[in-house]
Amino acid sequence: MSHKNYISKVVSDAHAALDGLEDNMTVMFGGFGLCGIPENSIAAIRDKGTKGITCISNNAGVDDFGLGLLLKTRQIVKMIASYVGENDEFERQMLSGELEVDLVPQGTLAERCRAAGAGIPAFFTPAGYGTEVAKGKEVRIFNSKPHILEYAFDAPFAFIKAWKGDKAGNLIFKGTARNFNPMMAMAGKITVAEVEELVEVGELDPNGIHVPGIFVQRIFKGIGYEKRIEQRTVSAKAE
Amino acid sequence: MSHKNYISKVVSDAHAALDGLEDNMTVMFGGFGLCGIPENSIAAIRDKGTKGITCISNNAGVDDFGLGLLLKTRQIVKMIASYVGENDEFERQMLSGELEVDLVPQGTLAERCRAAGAGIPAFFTPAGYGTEVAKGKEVRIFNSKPHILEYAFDAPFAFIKAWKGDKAGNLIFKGTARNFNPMMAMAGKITVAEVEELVEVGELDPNGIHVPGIFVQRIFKGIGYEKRIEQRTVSAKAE
Amino acid sequence: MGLNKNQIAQRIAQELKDGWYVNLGIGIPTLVANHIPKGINIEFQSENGILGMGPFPVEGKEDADLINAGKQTITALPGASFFSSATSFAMIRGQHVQLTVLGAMEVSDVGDIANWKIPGKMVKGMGGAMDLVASADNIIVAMRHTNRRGESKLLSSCSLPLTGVACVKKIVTDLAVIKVTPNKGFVLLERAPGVSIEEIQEKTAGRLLVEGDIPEISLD
Amino acid sequence: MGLNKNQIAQRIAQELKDGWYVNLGIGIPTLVANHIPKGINIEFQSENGILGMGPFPVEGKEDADLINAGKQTITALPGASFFSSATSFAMIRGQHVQLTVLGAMEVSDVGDIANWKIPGKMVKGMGGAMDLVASADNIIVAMRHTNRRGESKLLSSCSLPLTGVACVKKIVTDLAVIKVTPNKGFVLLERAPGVSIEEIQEKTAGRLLVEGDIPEISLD
Repeated sequence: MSHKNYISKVVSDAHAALDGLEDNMTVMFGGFGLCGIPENSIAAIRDKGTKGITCISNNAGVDDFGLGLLLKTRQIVKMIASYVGENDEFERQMLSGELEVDLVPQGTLAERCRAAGAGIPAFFTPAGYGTEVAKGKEVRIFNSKPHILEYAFDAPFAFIKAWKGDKAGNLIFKGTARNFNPMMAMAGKITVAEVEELVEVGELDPNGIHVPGIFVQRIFKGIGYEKRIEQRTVSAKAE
Repeated sequence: MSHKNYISKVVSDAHAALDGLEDNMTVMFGGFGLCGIPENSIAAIRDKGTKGITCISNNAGVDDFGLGLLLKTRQIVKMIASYVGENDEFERQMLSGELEVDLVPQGTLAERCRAAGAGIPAFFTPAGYGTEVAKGKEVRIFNSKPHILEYAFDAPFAFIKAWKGDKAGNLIFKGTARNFNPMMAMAGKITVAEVEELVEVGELDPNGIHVPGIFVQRIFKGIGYEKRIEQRTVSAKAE
Repeated sequence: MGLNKNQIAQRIAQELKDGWYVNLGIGIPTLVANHIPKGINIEFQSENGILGMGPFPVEGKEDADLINAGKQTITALPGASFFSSATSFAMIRGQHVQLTVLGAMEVSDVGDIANWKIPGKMVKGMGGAMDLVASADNIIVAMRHTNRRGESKLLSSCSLPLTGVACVKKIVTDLAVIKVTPNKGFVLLERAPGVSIEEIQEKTAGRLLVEGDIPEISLD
Repeated sequence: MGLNKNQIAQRIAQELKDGWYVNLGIGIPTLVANHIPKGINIEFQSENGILGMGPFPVEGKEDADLINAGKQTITALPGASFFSSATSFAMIRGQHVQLTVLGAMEVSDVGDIANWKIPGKMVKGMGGAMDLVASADNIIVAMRHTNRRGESKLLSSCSLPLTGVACVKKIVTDLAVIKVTPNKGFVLLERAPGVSIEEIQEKTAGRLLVEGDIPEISLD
């Protein structure tokens, strides 16, 4: 056969994966806290020095890791997130007005990403009704319960991280490192997936794919994963 | 420990799984064509004789299999589906006015089921704009493209079929037999899953679950699967 | 006197019903998992994407890819499943989770809750709290009856920015178990051992209905 | 003379670009998969829930759990994935599928399409067609230029109930390759070998712009 039966998404490394990323773009980052974040891509964006980023991510990292790295270098001008604690530099920039912050309920954030990827421009949700989140938003009653209209997010770039991926961009996650990664994969116009293990096409069970390759435009094998733990909690050891 | 770490959903058989199913209910059935349909549940509903069913299913089966069995016995009074060909009895009942039919675009059908399960009462979609499907529906422009407002489906019962399931109701599908089953699992107030293999809790990889047990209220091991093929198509054998 | 944190959690655990999926917030709510009554089977959901959450791992078994919504390392029990945040909040918004237990800074006598923002202080965000309170059929608040300045946290209306409206169904504090009703406001159900009805009345700023005998909380 | 079904499919296959995900409808569109040009890598999506759809299985290898949207038994190629109908239509509605090829009963010169319902005849349903045409950036219609009664299927406006409005971008018939433009209507791009411009004009009821040289379709 003169053609492959799949579409290869492999790029050489994180730097190559940034091709087309320009200043003042909206960029999504997968992860929850420091779990499942695209460590390699974040480092590469820091090195590239891309400025004016509007960042859509559930959290903002910590001072010296995750998106905290891009906050320190002032590459992020606006943060769209559900929870931004645990980051002093973030707090400083927000209070000083250097950083714009838009807080979105976590489920709404997840659904707005999915909606973007699924061609649903807007949907109604009960979350946030009666709170400041609902300010200026359309309210409608369904089943005697008020809901607000929320819109899909647009993002020219999404950076996500998976456990395993094949060359066609099919992805599998491990544990709770899945979190926002699948929906952001769907939402990104260009979705860059970094993976711990990059395997040949055909090695992954087609029944077990979490994100089909159609949602991934670029994939590379990440290196040097730190996978830092934010809250190390343990039980007493059994005797 | 005095309690199990999971919630058991096991019922003895298809008949027991119908507890609470009454006449004139709205009932969802998973499957696409005859692929991935809940064969045991359909047979049990036929035997129980439940009448006045409003049926939400992508298709209506064939004359002597799938939902065709419930059409033959006149147990279905209304069919909400995207495609209802290949069924003479269906055609006869529809043309004679015995059977009410509501045709819904396939993607809209899938999304309305998911929305029901996800607590999204309504969403906008471009599908059907400018066609008779849009009649009486709210139209709104997003990104210069007209969309129509579609509502979530309600269903007191959903009957679905999976390949493997564990006693906590976690499900895994095989191939394209997944189709509508996951969203209908989410949408059903009582979701009954029948499976080819019922395994112990702990046997399924928690990373590989397609439908978490929380969406399943009852599970049983089905028997005597026929798994009929609608269009047997083959390639010339390689020599 | 009054209940300590563990006792509040223990009392809330008495509300659990067999077969419930439960989401526990950070703080006192987390402790509820330690007090599941005999014969009651519960699965815990954490909104970052796990059902069947187990206890913290033993030392050396921590996995960075396995955390709860408080970013703590956890374990997964047999029968667990992992899923995306969209699916997780589909469970929550779609009311598949039968009970949500969370802390609060203020609750009003119609069930409004404020627990995410203090004007003038650093705002960390609502996380999943707004989705949880807007969706859950059954919300129990675990908190102290008064704040550090001794002021009631059970008000006629919240002074802080709201997390959700008319959603809290029950409150368990160090002093009392209180039902929240849309029409009659707070209804006193039980009092902590040794705590008088007068003390509860005094420390409850919102409407409080006291009707008939008010039994002491039993923790056995 | 004009093209036969396979030649129509072959001409459409020339439109394929490397790296495209493609959804092929029932009938002539299905044949496009047999004519993928050299060096072009394509993955086929079937809306019932597969990416990486392969050819029909060899006899004896049919699997009831592995079918396409036409309910035909198929195979899955290496790199394939299976997913739910909701995810499948998320791909379609979210414009992740680069090309949809489908048949039609009528197309208007502004790109409206009718292909699901004939009043008075049994209505089988639109299946996924309305989602496909409402969403796809790039829709090519494969059909005969005229119906069985010799009437044009390329109209100024559709007489049959619509499947979608202003969505068809290109039409490949037995007689011609035609672009559909919102302002100028049908624009003739190529004609089948031996078919005259006059014949195409005669058999096209909608506005048809013929500008400059119109080359013959090349199938090599």
